[in-house]
Amino acid sequence: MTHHIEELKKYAISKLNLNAIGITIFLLFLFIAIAAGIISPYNPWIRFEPYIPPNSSHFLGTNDMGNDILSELLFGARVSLIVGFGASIIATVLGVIIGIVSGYYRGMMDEILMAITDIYLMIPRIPLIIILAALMRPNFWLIMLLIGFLWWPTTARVVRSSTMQIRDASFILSVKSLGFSDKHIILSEILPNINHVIIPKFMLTIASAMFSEASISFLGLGDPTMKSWGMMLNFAFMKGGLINEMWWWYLPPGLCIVAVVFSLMLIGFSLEEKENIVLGLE
Amino acid sequence: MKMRSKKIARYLIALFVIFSLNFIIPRLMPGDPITNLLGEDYVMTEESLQELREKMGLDESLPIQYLNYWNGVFRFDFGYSYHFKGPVSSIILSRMKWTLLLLIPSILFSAILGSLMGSISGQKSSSNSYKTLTLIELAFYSTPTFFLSLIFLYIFSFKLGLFPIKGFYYSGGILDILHHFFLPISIMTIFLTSRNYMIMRGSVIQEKSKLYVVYAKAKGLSDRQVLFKHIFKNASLPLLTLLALDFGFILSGALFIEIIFSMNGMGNLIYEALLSRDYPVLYGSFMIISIMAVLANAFVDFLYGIIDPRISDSV
Amino acid sequence: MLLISVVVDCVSKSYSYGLFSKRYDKILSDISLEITKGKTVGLIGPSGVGKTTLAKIIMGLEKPTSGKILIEGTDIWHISSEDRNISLKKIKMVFQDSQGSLNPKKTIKQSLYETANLMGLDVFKGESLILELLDRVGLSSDIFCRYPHQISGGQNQRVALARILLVKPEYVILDEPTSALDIAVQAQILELLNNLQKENNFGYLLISHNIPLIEFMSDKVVVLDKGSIIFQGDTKEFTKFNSLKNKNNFIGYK
Amino acid sequence: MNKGLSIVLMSILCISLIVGCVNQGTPEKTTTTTIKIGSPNTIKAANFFDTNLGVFSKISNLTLTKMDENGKIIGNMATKYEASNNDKVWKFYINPELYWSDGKKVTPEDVKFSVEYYANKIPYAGWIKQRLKAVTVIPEENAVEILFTEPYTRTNLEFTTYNILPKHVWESIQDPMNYIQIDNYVGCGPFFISNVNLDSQIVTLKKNPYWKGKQSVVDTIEIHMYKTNDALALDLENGTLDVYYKYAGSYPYSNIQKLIDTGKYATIKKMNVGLIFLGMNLQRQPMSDVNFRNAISYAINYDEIAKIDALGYGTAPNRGFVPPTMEFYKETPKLEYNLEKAKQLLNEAGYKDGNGNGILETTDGKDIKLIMLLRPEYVRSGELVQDYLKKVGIETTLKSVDSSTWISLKDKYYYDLTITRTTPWGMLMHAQWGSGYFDSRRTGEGVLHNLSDPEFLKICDNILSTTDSGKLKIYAYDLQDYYSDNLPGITLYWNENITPYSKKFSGWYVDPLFGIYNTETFLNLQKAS
Amino acid sequence: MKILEIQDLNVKFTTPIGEVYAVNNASFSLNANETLALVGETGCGKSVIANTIIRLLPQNAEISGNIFYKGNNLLKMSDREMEKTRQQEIAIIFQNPTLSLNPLYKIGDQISEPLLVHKKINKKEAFTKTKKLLKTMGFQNPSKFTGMYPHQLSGGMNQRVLLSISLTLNPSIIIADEPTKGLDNELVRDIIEEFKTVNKINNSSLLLITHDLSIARELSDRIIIMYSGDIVEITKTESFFKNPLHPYSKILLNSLPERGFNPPKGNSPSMVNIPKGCKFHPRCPHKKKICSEKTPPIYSIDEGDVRCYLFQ
Repeated sequence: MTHHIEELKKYAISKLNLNAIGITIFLLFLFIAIAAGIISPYNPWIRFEPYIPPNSSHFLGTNDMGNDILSELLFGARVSLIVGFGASIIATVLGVIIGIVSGYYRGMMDEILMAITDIYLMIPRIPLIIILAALMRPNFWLIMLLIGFLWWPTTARVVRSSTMQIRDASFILSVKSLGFSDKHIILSEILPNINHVIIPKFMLTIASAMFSEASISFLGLGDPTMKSWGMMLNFAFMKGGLINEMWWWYLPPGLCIVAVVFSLMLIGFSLEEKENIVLGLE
Repeated sequence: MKMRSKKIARYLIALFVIFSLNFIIPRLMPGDPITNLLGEDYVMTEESLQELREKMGLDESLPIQYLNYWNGVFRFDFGYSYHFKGPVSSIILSRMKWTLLLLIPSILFSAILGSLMGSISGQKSSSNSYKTLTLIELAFYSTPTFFLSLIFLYIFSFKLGLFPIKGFYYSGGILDILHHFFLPISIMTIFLTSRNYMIMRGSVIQEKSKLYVVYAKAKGLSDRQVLFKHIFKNASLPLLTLLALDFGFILSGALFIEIIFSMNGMGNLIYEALLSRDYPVLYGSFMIISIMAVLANAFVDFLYGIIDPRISDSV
Repeated sequence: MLLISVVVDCVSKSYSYGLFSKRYDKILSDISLEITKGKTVGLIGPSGVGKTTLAKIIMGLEKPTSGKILIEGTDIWHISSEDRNISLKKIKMVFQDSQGSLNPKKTIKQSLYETANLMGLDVFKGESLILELLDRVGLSSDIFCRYPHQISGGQNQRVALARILLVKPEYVILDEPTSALDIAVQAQILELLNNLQKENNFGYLLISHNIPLIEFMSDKVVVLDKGSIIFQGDTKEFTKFNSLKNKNNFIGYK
Repeated sequence: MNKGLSIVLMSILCISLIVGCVNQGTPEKTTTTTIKIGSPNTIKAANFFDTNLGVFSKISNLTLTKMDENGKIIGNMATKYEASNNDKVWKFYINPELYWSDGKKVTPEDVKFSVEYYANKIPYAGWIKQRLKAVTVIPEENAVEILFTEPYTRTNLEFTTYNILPKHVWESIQDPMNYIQIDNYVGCGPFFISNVNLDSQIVTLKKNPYWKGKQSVVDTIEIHMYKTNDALALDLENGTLDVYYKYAGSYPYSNIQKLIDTGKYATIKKMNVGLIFLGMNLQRQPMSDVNFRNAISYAINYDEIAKIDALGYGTAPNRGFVPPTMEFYKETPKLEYNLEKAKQLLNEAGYKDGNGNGILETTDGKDIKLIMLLRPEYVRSGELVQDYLKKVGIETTLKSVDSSTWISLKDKYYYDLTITRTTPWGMLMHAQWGSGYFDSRRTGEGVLHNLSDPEFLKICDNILSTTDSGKLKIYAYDLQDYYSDNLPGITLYWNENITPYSKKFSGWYVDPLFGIYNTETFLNLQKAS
Repeated sequence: MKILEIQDLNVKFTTPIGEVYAVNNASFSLNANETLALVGETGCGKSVIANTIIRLLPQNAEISGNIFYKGNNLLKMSDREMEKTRQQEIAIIFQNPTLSLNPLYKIGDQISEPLLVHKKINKKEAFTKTKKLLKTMGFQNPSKFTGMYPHQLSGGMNQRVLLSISLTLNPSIIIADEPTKGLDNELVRDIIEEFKTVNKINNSSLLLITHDLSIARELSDRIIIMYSGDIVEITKTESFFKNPLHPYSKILLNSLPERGFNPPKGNSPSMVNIPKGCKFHPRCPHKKKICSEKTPPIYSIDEGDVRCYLFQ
C-alpha cells in the first residue's frame, strides 16, 4: 500500500451511514422473531372465520384457514429468520474453513479446494435446490441444510483471497517465526483480520438464504407445516389472495421478506463498501 | 500458457462433475419416470412398462446407464423425451430461443443501466440523492422475482391493462411479440439492473480510492472523464465475472418469470420436467445451462485477457 | 566454531511452477555464509536478488532445494520437526515493515502477552518481564493499550524487538529493519540494535541495500547479486570493493 | 449525467406506453365468432396423444360413444351400438353423415383402423390389445364389429375416451406416441384442430367445412393455456376469455365470487362425480383395523373441511363413498362428526393413552404417530385432518411432496394416511363406483390399490362380468354398502364443479365426463342478445 | 520571480479520533526555475501541502489561507478552472509510480492523455508528440515502449513514465511527492539523473517532497524543513548542510549515515497529541520556558527563515 493513500485515508472518515437504517430494520425484525410469542395477538394455529378482511380484532384479517394473519406474520419472522441464520451459519462456517485452509496452506490443497469451489459456483443453484428439495421431501430443517451446503462457495472465495492477502504479511511471518502454531495463527491472527469480509458476507448469505427459501416455498416445495413467510405467500397466492385483492394477506409477508432481505443487504453492502470489498471476488 | 491449460482443465473437470451430477441426482430421486409417462387414470400392463423401460435404457445396470449417458453426451444426444415427444436437444433448442429472447435484452439493458447508474452512484457515494437511488435499487434487489412479477402482472397487465398476461405472443407479429415480452423483460431488467448497480457501485467505490484515479484527477481530468476514462473499465471487471458466475442465478430468475407469465421457455421446461421426472429433459437442460455457464466463464476469462493485460501476461 | 554459529552451507533454492511443469526459477545458488554470536554479518545487494528468500530459508520457513542450514551444528532438515522447532527457537527475525509486523487487530499488550504465554511464562512473571523489556527498548507502558496503527513506525519496531527479546533467541535476522523509517528514527533503532547485541551477545544477519548502514553496523559483509555471492569479506575489504565497483556504477550511491 | 439518465428513463417509459397502447387498440374482428377458453391444463407437446390435447380433441375426433348429461352412455360417432355373445362382440353403427375435415367420408374402415391402431401403438390402450380378436367392417350397414377373446362389459364406457382417427392420415404414421404435428389435425367433428402453438400456449380449433350436422355459430375455438391460476383468473376478469375449462376440475372456489362480481360471467354448477377422500394404508396397523377407521371417521369435522377447503361448494359425504351423481347411487348413512363418539370408539377398540402423554397407543403399546403423505394442493385439508386427529389423541406428521414423488411413495406404501381426489373417469374405471382406486390388483398413477379383501374383490368381479343394468344395480349397492361398513377410504367432502362462462354466450351443455367441453356445447352455443 | 506563493496555509482534518492539524501557518514561495525541497518526517504534513496545492484533498479537509499561482488564488478557483490548471500549469508525480498508472491502459495512451484532454488534438498527433518527448527523455525505442502496459515495466521505468507525463504540457511547476521512496539505491540514482535532465530540458520549477535529505541535497536550490505540521526552517540548501539553524535540523543532520548515525532523543509527537508552543520543545536541548507556551514565529535571518526562539 502506498504511503500517500494511507496518509490520506487516515484523515478520511466514512460518511456511509446507510447501515444504520439496515441495522434498525433488522433489529426490529429480530425483536419480532424473539418476542413473537408475547406480542402476537393469537396463536397462529387457532382457526377463526376464514377470509375476514382487516378489522379491529384481526388487524390483518384471517386467511383461508381462518388463522390470524398478523399472528402468522409475527411467528413467520421466527421461522424465516431461523432458516436464514441457520443456512448462513452453515455456509459461513464451511466457507471460512475452506477459504482459510485453501488460502493459508496453498499448494495442492488450494488447487483442489478451489477447483471444487469453482465447480460449485458454476452449478445453477436454485434449480439444483429445487430438485433436491423435491427429492428429499420439503422439510424445514432440510431446506436450511441444503441452502447452507450450497451457499458456501462465494464466502470461501472471499475468505481465501483475504487470507492470501495477509498470509504473507509481516505480522503473520513474525508470529510464525516466533514459533506459534498454525492453529494459533489461523484462529488468533488471521481470523480477526478477515472478520470484516466474513461479517458482511454472513449478512448477505442470510439474505440470500431467506430469498431462496421464499422462492422454493412459492413453488410449493416449502415445508407446509412451518408458517414461514414464503409459505404464507404460497398459500396467499394459491388460495386466491391476489385475485381477490386481499392485499393484507399477500403484501405483508412479501414486504417482510423484502424488508429483512433489504436490511441485511444494506448492512452487508455498507460493511463491504466500508472495507472496499466487492461482492465476493478476488 | 500454464494458467490457460489449468483453467481449461478446471472447466473440463467442472463440466465432468456437473454432467455426472446430472446423471446421479435424478436417479436418486424417488418416483419412477415410467409412471409419469401415462395419464393419471390410465392403466398399463407390466409388459408394456417393461418395454418402455428397456427402450429408455432404464433397465440396465447403473454403470452401463452411466456409460450410455456419456456416449449420448458426446454425440450431443441427450436422449428422447416421452413427455415432450421429441429429442431433448431439439426441445431445448426450441425453448432456449425464447428464453434467450427474454434474457439477452434484459442482460444488455441491465448491464448498461446498472453499470452507468452504479458507477455514477459509486463516484458520488456520499451524495444524498444517490444514496436514495441506492436504497431503491437495493429494495428491488431484495424483492423475490416471483413477488415482483406477480405485483407487476397485477398492476400493469390487469389493473392498467397495458400488457398481456401470458405467453410469448398471440398473433405472432413483431409488435405483438414485443408487447408480450415487454413486461417480463422489464422485470428481468429491473432485477438485474439492481444487482449490477450494487456490484458496480461497490466496485467503483473500491477503485476510486486507488492511486491511479487520484493521479488521473491530477492530470486535469474532470470527474466525469476520470469516471468513464479510467474507473469504469477497471470497475466493470468484477461485474463481468459475476455475470458469468451467476448465469445459473440469472436463469432461475427467468424461471419464475416464465412460470408467472405462462411463457414456454427453458425455465418452465425445467420446472415441468422436474415435476414429471423427465430425466432426459432434466439432464439436457442442466447440461445446456452448465455448458452455457462454463462457456460464459470461459468467455469472461477471454475478455479479461483482452481487457486486463496483467492476466494475459501472467499466463 | 560450528557450535556457536549458524552456518548456511551451499544453499540453493529454485521454484517450480505448475503440477507437471519442468520450469524452474533459480533464486539462490550455492550460498554459504556464517552468522557468529556477538557479530554482525551484513547482507547487501539490489532488490530482487533473493535476500529475503535466504532469510526465510535460514528461519526454516522455507526448505532449501539443496544445501544445508546448520544451527549450532544441527542440520535442521535432517531431524524431526520437533527437534527442528527447538533449534529454530534460537533464530528470530525483525521485519522491514515495522507497522505490519504486529497484528493490527490486537493491542500491543495482547501481542506481547501472547508471546509470553507461548514461552510458558505465567501471567505474573510475564508481566514484569514485559515491562522490563519495554523499558529496555525505550518504550513506556502507556503504549500498552494502543493498536499498532496508533503508534509510530519507530515504536512499532521497538515493540517488535521487545517481542523478540521475550523469546530469547541467540541469532537475529534483521531484514531491512530501518528502511521504512525516517532518518532520525533510523539512527535511534540502529543504536538500540547495537546495544542489544552487546548485552545479549546476539549474532546478527543484517539485510539491507543501504551501504553506509551496512558499513556502520557490520563486522563482515556478504554481497549478493543475481542469486550468487559476489563478495564476502570484512567491512574494510568491502569498502575497498565497493569503491572499486562504484566506478562501474554497481551499487548505489553514498 | 443526471440528465442523460433521466432521458434514458423517460424514453423507456415512452416506449412502454407506446407498445402498451398500440396493442390495446387492436380491434376485435367482428365478422367471425371466436370462443376463447382459458384452461390450466397445459399441453407439453403437439402430440395427439398428449393427455390434455386428447381431451381437447374430443370435439374434433369424435369417440364412438359418449356420456349424456345423466351419465348414461349413448352413441356419438356411432348412432347406436349393441353387444352380443356374452359381451364378446360389440357392434357399432357409424353415422353416415360424418366427413373428415379434408373432405373424405368417415367410414367404418377408419374405426377399424383406429381400434387396431390403439391396440398396437398406444400403451395405455393395452386392455384392447390383450383382448382383441378381430375388427370386422360391415360396409352394407356402415358398421364395425369388434370381437374380443373374452367378455368385456365395459367396452361402451371405454370407447367414450378413444378419439377415432382418419385412416388415410394416420396409417403412414408409425410412432404415434411421439408424432408431432402442429397444424391441421384432420378431424370429423364440427371442429378440427387447426393449430397447436406451444409458444403462445394456444390451441386453435376451426370449423370443419365438411360438417353436415347442426351448424355452430362459433367459427373458431381458442384454448388458452395458463401455468398459473392467478394469470388465468386475471385474464378472465379482464374479459379476454369467454369460459374456463379444467378437465375434471372446478374453477378455484376462492376466485369465483370476484369473477361473478365483474358482471361478465355466470356459472354452471354441477355436482362433481369425483371427490376428495382420506385414503389409508390398509396394510399397516392401526389403519387395517376397521374399528379404528370407523372411530376416526367420527373425528373429522366434515362441515368445516367443506367450508374451508371447498368454500361452501362442498357437502358432507355419506359413508358409501360414491357421490349422488353416479348411476345407481345408494343412500348410505351420513358421515358424522362426533368427537365424543370418536374417543369412545377408539377406547372401545383398545386404543388408549396408557402412558398419559396425550397420545393414544396401539394395542401393543406404541404411540400412534401417523404419516400423512400429501400433494401440495391437499395441504390445507391435511392440516385440518391433522388437527382433528390430534383432538382424539393421534399424532400425525404431514409430508408434502410433488405429485411424482407422491405417486412413487404411495406405490411403495410409504404412508399411513393420504388425502387425494378421484376423477370422474376414475370413478368409472375398473368396476366403477370408485373401485378402481382400491382394488389391489390394479396399478396406476392416482390409485391406492390397497384393498385386497376377498369380499370386495368378489363384488368387483361381479360388476365386471355383466352389462345387465338390473344386476349392475344390485352389485353397485353391494359395493356402496361395503364402503359404508368398511370405510376403506373416508370421503372428506363431495363438491361441485363450478365453470364460469361469459354471459356473451349461452347454451352450455355439461356432461359428467368432460364437463362443458363437448360437441353439444359448441353446436348449441348462442350469442346472448 | 515568485511563481507560487503560499500564505498562512492551514489544513485541518476532522476525523473520528479528533481534529488533526496537518499544516499550520505555512508560508513559503516557489520561484521560477527553482527546485525547492520540502523535507520532513512521515506524517509531518508535507504531502498534505502538495495535495492542497493541486486541490486533491479528501472532503473532510478544512483549508484556510491563500495559494497564489501567478497571481491567481488556487483555493478560490472553480473546479473547472482547477481542472485546467492541473497538469497544464502544475503537474504532480506521486511516490508510487506503478500504482499511479492505470493498469489497463497502454503507456502511450496514458502519456498522451493530457494532450488529448487539454489540447484537444487528435490521437495521431498526440502520439507523435509523445514519442518525441520520450526520445528526449532518453528512451531509445519509444514506439515499442508506448505499446506496453505499466506492469510490464519496472518501478523505475514507470517513474520515468510519470516524469514524461508531467512534461507533456510543459507545466510551470512540477511537484514530486517522494519520488524515490521504496526504490533501490540504483534506481534512486537514475531518478535523480532524470530530474536533472528535466531541469535541463524544461524550465519548470520543481517542488520536491522527500524525507531523504541526500536527495534534497543533490537536487534542490532551497530547502524547507517541516516538523509536525510546522515549517521550522527555510534556507538555501548549501547553507543548510553547512550550518543548520533550527535545533531539529541539527539533530536531523546528525542522524545521517555520513555523520555517524547519531540518534536523537525522543519521538515525534503523534497527530492528535501535539504539544503546546514549539512542537519540538520536548526534545529540544535548548528549550526555554517560552517554548512550551507559545508557538514561535518565523524569524528571518541572513541564512534563511527559522521558527525558533533562539533567533529572537
